[in-house]
Amino acid sequence: MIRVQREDFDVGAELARLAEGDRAVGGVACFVGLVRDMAGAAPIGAMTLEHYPGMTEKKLAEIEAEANRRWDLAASLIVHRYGRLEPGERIVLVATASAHRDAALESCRFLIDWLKTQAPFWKLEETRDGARWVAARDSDDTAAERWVAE
Amino acid sequence: MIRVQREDFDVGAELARLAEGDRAVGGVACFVGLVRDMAGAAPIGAMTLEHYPGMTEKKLAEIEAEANRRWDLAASLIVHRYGRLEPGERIVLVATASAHRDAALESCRFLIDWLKTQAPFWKLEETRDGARWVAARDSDDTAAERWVAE
Amino acid sequence: MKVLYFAWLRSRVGTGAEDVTPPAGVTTVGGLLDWLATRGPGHAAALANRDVVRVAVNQEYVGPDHPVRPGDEVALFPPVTGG
Amino acid sequence: MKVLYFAWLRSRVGTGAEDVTPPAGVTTVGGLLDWLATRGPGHAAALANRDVVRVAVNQEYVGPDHPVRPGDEVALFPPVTGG
Repeated sequence: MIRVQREDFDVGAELARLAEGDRAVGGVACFVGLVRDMAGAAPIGAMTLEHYPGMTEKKLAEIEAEANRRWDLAASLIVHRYGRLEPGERIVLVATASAHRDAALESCRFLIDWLKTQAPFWKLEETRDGARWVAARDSDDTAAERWVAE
Repeated sequence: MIRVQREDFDVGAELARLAEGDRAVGGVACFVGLVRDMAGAAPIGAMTLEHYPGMTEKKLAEIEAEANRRWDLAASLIVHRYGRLEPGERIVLVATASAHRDAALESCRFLIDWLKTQAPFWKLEETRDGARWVAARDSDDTAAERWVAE
Repeated sequence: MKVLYFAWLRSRVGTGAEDVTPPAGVTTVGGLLDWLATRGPGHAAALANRDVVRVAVNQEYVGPDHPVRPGDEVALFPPVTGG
Repeated sequence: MKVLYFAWLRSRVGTGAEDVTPPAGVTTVGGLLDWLATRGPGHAAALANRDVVRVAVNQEYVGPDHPVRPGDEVALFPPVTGG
């Protein structure tokens, strides 16, 4: 399942619903991304996440489908927020459930790596020197590329 | 932090407490291990986790300390249950928080891989044919060994 | 044809969306970007460095040789930074 | 010297813990296991296949050549299966 929303999410409730009652699940892996109060050396007051409605949902659904092709998952979930977020606030949740821990852990990592380079979101940071668009990191491409070779 | 306990734990509450108020945290990774209702082709009624009190806490603390040496973590947590558990029940939680998602994801995986081969726990499964001790899996050693080479 | 701009491309162009009718000779993404860049100083600034402009046609990532047709939804944006 | 048994080693030996006083010639883990195996049929069965017996002395994993001394806590158990 994928969701794109302005509101916060409850990690415990989301994980409890994931594959609820499926007793073939041996492992649940999750990753939560949070707004940091620093970007390099500069303090951040807040950030605004812009996205491309329509394409965002399409790409997230594709990424989730690809994870389910590569691994035998009982359930998977991507929740990504947009709008203005302050330091400490949750941005994104990815979670996977599988009979086996390897599948859960690997696919969780795949989802967040792939999402970072494929899903059309852009971060605008508010700093003391004004607002600025975050530049993409080469390390994100590198993290995503390791999944291409496989 | 490490905890060895008979009682269940609340994943949402544990994650909320992890590095609470630390706004330098950019990512939280977690893994939850659950009791499956099948072991291979045989249905499981329940399992009992035995452990070695004293050594368990010592090894978990060592594993956690090693993760904190290898990665720059804001917080880490291992909660492992013992006693009788039924299918669907939580067995173990590992969670890590870091400024960077790579450190959180990698160290989370390290903790669960390493714990599986180092922490003195043993599973006794109840099947229709009686109780039997679970045999260690070679794949667990392989998963742990990939961390030794690094 | 609908053209969408996101993030700093939107700020520089001055709008998030516009309906355009490029001349008949514009048949590819690369040709469209060349033509859009002539529409004003904001457009020119936004499209000055093509290395940092990503393009999606009908919500799929495409390269400069991809065809564009009347009715397409073309989105221009910088490399993504979500997650 | 305190000897602890876990999982199926405990079941086979018939107890989870015993205080033992091995002869003076028993100075290593390997020697201790050889001597323990002579204490009865349960001990012999538990220690028949050393490949599946792990040993901790004072709560640290050790090999067969590790020394054992009076006052040590020696634990014998199968490969671990937690997590």
